[in-house]
Amino acid sequence: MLDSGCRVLKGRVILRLLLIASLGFVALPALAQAQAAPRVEPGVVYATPGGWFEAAMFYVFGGLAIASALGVCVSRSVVRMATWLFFALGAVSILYFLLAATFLAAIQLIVYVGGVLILLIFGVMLTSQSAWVRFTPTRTNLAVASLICVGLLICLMSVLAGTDFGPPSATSIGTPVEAIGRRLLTHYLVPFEIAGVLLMIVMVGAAHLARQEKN
Amino acid sequence: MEPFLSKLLAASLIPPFLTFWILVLWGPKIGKPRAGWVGLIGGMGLPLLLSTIVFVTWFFTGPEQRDALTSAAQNSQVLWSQLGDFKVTFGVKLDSLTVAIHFMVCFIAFWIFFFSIGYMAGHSDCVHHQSKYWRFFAYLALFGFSMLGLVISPSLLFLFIFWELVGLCSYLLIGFYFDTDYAPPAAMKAFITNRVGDFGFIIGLGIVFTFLGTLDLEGAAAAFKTQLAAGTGLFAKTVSVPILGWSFSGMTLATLMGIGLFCGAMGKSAQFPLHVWLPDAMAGPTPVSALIHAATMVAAGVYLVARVFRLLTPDAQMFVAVIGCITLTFMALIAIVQTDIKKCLAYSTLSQLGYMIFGMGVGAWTAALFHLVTHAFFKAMLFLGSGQVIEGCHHVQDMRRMGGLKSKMPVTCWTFFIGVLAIAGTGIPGFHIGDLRFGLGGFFSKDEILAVAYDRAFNWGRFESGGEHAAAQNGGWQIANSEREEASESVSLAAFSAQHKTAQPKGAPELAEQDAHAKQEGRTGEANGHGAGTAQEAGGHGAEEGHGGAAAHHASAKDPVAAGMKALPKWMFLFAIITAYITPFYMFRAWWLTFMGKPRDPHVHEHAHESKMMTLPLAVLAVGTLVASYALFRPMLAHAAPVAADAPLVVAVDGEAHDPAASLIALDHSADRNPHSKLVTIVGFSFLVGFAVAWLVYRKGLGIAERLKNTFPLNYLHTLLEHKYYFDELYGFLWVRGCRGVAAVCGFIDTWVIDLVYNLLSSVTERLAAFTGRVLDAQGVDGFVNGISETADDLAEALRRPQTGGIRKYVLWTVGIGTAVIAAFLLAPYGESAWTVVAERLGFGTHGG
Amino acid sequence: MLSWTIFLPAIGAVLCMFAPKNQIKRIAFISTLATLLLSLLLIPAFMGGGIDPAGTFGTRYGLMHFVERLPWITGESFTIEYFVGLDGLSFPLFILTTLVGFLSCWASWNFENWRVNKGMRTYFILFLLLETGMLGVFASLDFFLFYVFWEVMLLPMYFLIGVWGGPRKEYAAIKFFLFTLAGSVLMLIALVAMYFYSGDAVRAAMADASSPAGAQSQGLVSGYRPADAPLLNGGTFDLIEMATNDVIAKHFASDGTTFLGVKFAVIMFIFLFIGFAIKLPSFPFHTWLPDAHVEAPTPISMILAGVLLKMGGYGFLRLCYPIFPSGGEAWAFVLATVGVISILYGALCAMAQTDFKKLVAYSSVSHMGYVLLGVAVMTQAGFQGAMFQMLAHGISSPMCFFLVGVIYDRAHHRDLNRFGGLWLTMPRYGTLATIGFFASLGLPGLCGFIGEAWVLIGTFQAGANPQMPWAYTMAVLAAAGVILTAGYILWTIKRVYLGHPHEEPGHEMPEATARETAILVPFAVLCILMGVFPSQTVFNYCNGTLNHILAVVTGG
Amino acid sequence: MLAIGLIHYLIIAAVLFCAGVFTMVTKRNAIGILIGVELVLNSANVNLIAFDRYHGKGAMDGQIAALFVIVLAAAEAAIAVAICMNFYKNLVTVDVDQGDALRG
Repeated sequence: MLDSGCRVLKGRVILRLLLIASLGFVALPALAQAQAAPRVEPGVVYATPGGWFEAAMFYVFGGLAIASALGVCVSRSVVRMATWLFFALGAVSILYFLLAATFLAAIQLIVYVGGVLILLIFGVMLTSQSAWVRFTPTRTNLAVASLICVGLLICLMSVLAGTDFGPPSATSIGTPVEAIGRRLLTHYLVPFEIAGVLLMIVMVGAAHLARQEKN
Repeated sequence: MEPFLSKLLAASLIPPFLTFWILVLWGPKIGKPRAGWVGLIGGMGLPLLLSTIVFVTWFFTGPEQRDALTSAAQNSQVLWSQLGDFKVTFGVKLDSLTVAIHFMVCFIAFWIFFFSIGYMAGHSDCVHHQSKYWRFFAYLALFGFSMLGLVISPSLLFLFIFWELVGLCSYLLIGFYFDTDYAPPAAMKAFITNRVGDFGFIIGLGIVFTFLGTLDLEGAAAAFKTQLAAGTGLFAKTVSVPILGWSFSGMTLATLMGIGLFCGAMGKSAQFPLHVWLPDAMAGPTPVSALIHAATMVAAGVYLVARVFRLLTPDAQMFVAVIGCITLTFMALIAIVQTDIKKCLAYSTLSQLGYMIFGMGVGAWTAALFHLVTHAFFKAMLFLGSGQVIEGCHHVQDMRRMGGLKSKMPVTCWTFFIGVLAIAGTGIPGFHIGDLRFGLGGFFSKDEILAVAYDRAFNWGRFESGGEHAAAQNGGWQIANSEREEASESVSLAAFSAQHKTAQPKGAPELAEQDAHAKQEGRTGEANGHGAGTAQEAGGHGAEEGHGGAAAHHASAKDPVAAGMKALPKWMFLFAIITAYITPFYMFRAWWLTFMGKPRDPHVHEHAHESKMMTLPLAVLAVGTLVASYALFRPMLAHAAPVAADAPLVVAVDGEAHDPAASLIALDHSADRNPHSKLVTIVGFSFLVGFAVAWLVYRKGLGIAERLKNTFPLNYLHTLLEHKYYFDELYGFLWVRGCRGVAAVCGFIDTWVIDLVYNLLSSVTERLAAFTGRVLDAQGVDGFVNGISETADDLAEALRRPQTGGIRKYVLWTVGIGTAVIAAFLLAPYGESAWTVVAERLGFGTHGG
Repeated sequence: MLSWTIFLPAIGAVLCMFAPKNQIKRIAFISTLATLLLSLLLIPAFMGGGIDPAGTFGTRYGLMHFVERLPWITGESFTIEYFVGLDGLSFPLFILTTLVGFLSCWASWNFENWRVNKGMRTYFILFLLLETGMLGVFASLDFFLFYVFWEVMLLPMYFLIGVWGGPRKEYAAIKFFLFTLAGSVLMLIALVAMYFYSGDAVRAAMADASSPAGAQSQGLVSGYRPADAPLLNGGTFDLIEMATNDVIAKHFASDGTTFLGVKFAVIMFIFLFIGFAIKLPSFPFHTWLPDAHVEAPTPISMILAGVLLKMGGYGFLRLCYPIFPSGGEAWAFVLATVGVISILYGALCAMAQTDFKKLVAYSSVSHMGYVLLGVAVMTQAGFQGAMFQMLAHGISSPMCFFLVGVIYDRAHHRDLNRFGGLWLTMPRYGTLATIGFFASLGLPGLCGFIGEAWVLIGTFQAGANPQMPWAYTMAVLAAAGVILTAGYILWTIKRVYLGHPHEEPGHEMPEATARETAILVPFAVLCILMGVFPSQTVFNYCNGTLNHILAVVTGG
Repeated sequence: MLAIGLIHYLIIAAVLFCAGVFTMVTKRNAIGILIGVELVLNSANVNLIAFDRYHGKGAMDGQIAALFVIVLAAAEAAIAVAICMNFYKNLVTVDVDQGDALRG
């Protein structure tokens, strides 16, 4: 009784947090752009690398991304994981903003946060006896997994540390959506088409797979 | 004669001990009323008898003979055990202090035992058909044994042992109602908080034993003196201990030792940071609160400080004073808002204990002990009175529901009032007929402590100016003074005084003379002697009269400034004064709310009654409060003062210096600085003020107080006080939760980290064994052909095994192998160049690697 | 007489093998009782401090009593003797073993009601063999014999836990076995190495031309050796010889003597140390203990805590320090650190437990940490404190385990949070429990205090030694353990014995039976006696020997 | 520290990647594994876009690749959820450890 009450309460808190976070995801990018990328000429937005605001935003949202990713790792219940994933994806979208990829950031928010995540939640709701059901992995499993993942991380970091990427190329990139569109429909036309076909197949396939069999 | 007294004191331990075992083993058979009487007679009656004999004999023994007896008792100790190659002996410390405290404990305990019989008579003490009646008296007897043992202990080790035993009794008695929800945690809190103090005590003990080479009090003091003179051992090096933002760098080990020992006292006497357990300890039966948590055990901390006084450096003393000062003020403030009658008394006890500790800290050795005795009398009486009230009101403890009990309990009412008067320090200030002054116990004892504090705070200049004067004469002082500033210097302040003494023996004859003057005046009680202003003259005078030699030597050892005794910060004196006004207020409030006014809860009032068995002890203790403490104990304690005066390093400031042999610094009695006359104006009438304010506020019940409580600045203060400055919450969070958190982490580590490592090791070994057994051995044994097929089989098996069907395992393997490849790349000797190739292909350079 | 005492339980075991089923318990009971009584007869010889007045038996090593020595396995190149004897170090532990053995045998009386109540015959046979093994370990003075007894003790223990244990008994038994075996392997290496190195030393001394006559007496026959004893013709397993023979001692301590490229004394010391530290158990090697204790049946837990743990401490004092004093000096800091960690870590782990038995098991880790600390600082007070702590713990911890066992028999669980108010329902038991737990807490007047206080003071004293400036810190940290100990024990008492009775249907808690009381009372009495009269009960017997050992260690 | 460069983003991507892998490996819930996959894909995207930003040739290849990744991820998610539901239908659980019918 008490336990379920707690859950309800927690659910409310999570809901509230989600709302606030969504607002933040909408509001902050605008701010980020306003500060970090002053409009130099109409239509093209230039980022100013090295601004303090960029650094602050990076650390805040980079940190949020990492923290949320770790949250995904340590959460037991799948609903919690999805919530953490939401934060991680949102934070990553802010990073896209900082990388001057505004279009992708928007796509990230719309497709991922708006679409995939909802899909996942649907999956949870449709497949589980209880949304809070937990399957605990074994101790050994956890230990080996953390060993390998930490090892991988160390490897990646040492690669990063050991590589000199050279000076950034001087091109300052904005996000001309128009240019992306143009390029998609010219240089990347074939992949674009294939992706379209794929999506269609996916729709059909998913519907087929999820269909209730009548017997 | 010689062994007689010490044997009597030692013998006083036996009856309570036997009584304890008799009650434990045959308690249920002895039955309800009889067990109480057994406890009374065996537990305290016989010791009181013995103690009375000792006390009376001692009272009529001359000072020289007393000293002889002391050393005789010191020399007739028996071997108890060995500690390394050091022999731990047990015996009796026989001096005025022991005799006085021993008698006081016996006397008060006897009447409280007596009271307990009445108190427990009406008690429903049968739980699960098991009477706890006998258990109560068994614990009381054990407590009697431990407390008397504590008092007569000649060595720090035994002090510690009995110290813990009284702690145990306190634990058992607080938890007497152990079938309730509130008593067990309170008992546990008391014990553990005391253990925190004991932690310091043990460290102190360790330092004493390591550096002074003995645990015996006398031996330790002697060794302390020697080391001080030589500047070795404890004084050879300084340690740096940052605590609470104060950096105690430059503190000698001796100071640390003193603080360590004092930590024990902080626990037992519930001084400031460790005070939290005492209010909770009120969960025990009321006689227990009276005996243990007001009169005797909590005073043991003060007794300990008195005993180790000779081992305290001036810095340690100042620490003691600060702690005492904080306790006495802040606990008194809490007492104002308490509504539980016992809690109110508990906070008052805390505050009064703070007074004693403060007194010890400022050097008012005799006065602090005197206050201990007077306080024991009146506080025991107050607690017994509250016990009477609680028992009479059927365990209602809330003063807001009482009121008007005077008509139902007249004896209790008036004895309680005597207690209130005594604790408030009621007397006729500034008035005396000959040597006779008029007042109740607290009047004298508090006055003495405050007088010394005043002297330390305001009149200290007389030594410092004297010092300057001397410095002008021979420069030795200046060296001492200037080098004293250098905290990092590795030789202690005290050692300076010693060096100074040897290097410049003529340094301070004038001070000696001044001392002598002041003392003389203190003795005769004249207020018009020579002051510090005439020090130069007096000094010259002294030198002319050839007081050099021994007197000078002695005085320089007693030179307070050179020894590092600083003037008391004035705020500390101020705090003590403020408390002197607060105390009458809250005590009068408690009395008035309980006994006077209109009954606020008719139900409680109707059933209230008074019990004969319980009124007798009240009356006896009231008489004790009125007369006995001053007449009997004051001279006794004054005689004990040389114990402190002998302190090698610290100058024991003392109020009156009754004994001419005691080489204490007496107060400055010059006309314009006489602390007593100053105090008459400062606090002389504080009790009247306090009473009056309390009467004004509470004369019509709780209405005014309620309104005051809700007005602006007071409401915040009230909340703060009501939550006791949030100490319980803080400690609960910091220590209890913190400790359990760390414990949980440790438990986690144990099963998840350490065990995991071992389990992994074993499973690796197992796999290895499986490998060697299955692959290597089979090949070796079964020969080549078989081997091939086996190998093929094994290979198939090996290939089959990874295909577990488990998706997560696949991911794990993939990532693991990927990681291994990257790691191999990075770690391999040619990895760097290979990586360089890859990186260059990708258009990046590498550095470092 | 000593051999009789050692092998009496084994004789009982043989009798059990052929006795009718209903007599088994009785035979076991009588043989352990007889062993106890026989061992008590040994006491008078030790009255008066055990200092050898005549100096016949190795003046530097205290007086050996009841020495029996016979050639056992002797060949051309080696000599293994049956060499037993008791001195002030082993004697109190010997008595402790017989006492705990007897009482835990009595505690097995309700065997029929156990979870696993089959195979009573095997159980008691193993039990008695175990006791013989333990007695042999304490009595043997020949390293090889010591090792044999050590292993003899190990196997019965494995089966006693693994067969009659709780739900995870197999895991616990194997863990116990592997841990101890790992220690034994290191000890075996040390055993062999010490044999050959001592042989080297003796041969070198014999070959030394400068003292042809002296070599014989110096190198081959030390002062206490009887004339007809077999000559050393190579090396020795004789523990006393190794500790007191100057030639061997010099060779062992020399910087030039190395093993695997490390200084011999240093590496041998650490080999032996790990072997004994596992048994003690000290911090990183302690994890077998909680599991073994939790799974083992109550009497076996009592033996485990009361006697087996002491073998670690005994090993330090008998083997590590006298034979490799320089190793002790080299490792002092590490050992003291490990000891302090054990104290604090054990106490904290105990605080985190909800299983009553596990809590007591971790408290053992904490308490034995004091032993390690006391030994590591190498002061008289430290050695005495360590010895006393071993004995005190040998009394208080079996008592605590039995106390847990008593309520486990009634409630069939050990969850601390599901008890409460037992002092009301079981007042007699509650009183005894209070004594036991307060003894464990280290309350003055009970046995736990003396050991802790002596060790702490000894540690402080060591701080004055310029080589051990860290000792003050250690002492302060160890003293902090006192608070933690009070914390977890009082918390336990509060949860189990105080408060409201927490009754669960079907598990009423009747008062302790007469048998249970009779087992608890000797423990309680000893707790009090040892606390009040530490000299008369312990120090008078062992101080002489301990001081001798310390003299050997510090080269006095 | 203040100047944010390529390496910073790469570090975040690395951490995200490892977290995703960890999630995939340790979660027994099928949806949990899916969530891990999403994390991994995202980390790849971060890499792509970061490289594009700092070392791109102005042709936005990185961004477009990321775009495709997102599209594919959405498709993958849809299919995977459908598979999950099928899995659930057959085994009445989403514990992937139960689905080891393909064990060799």
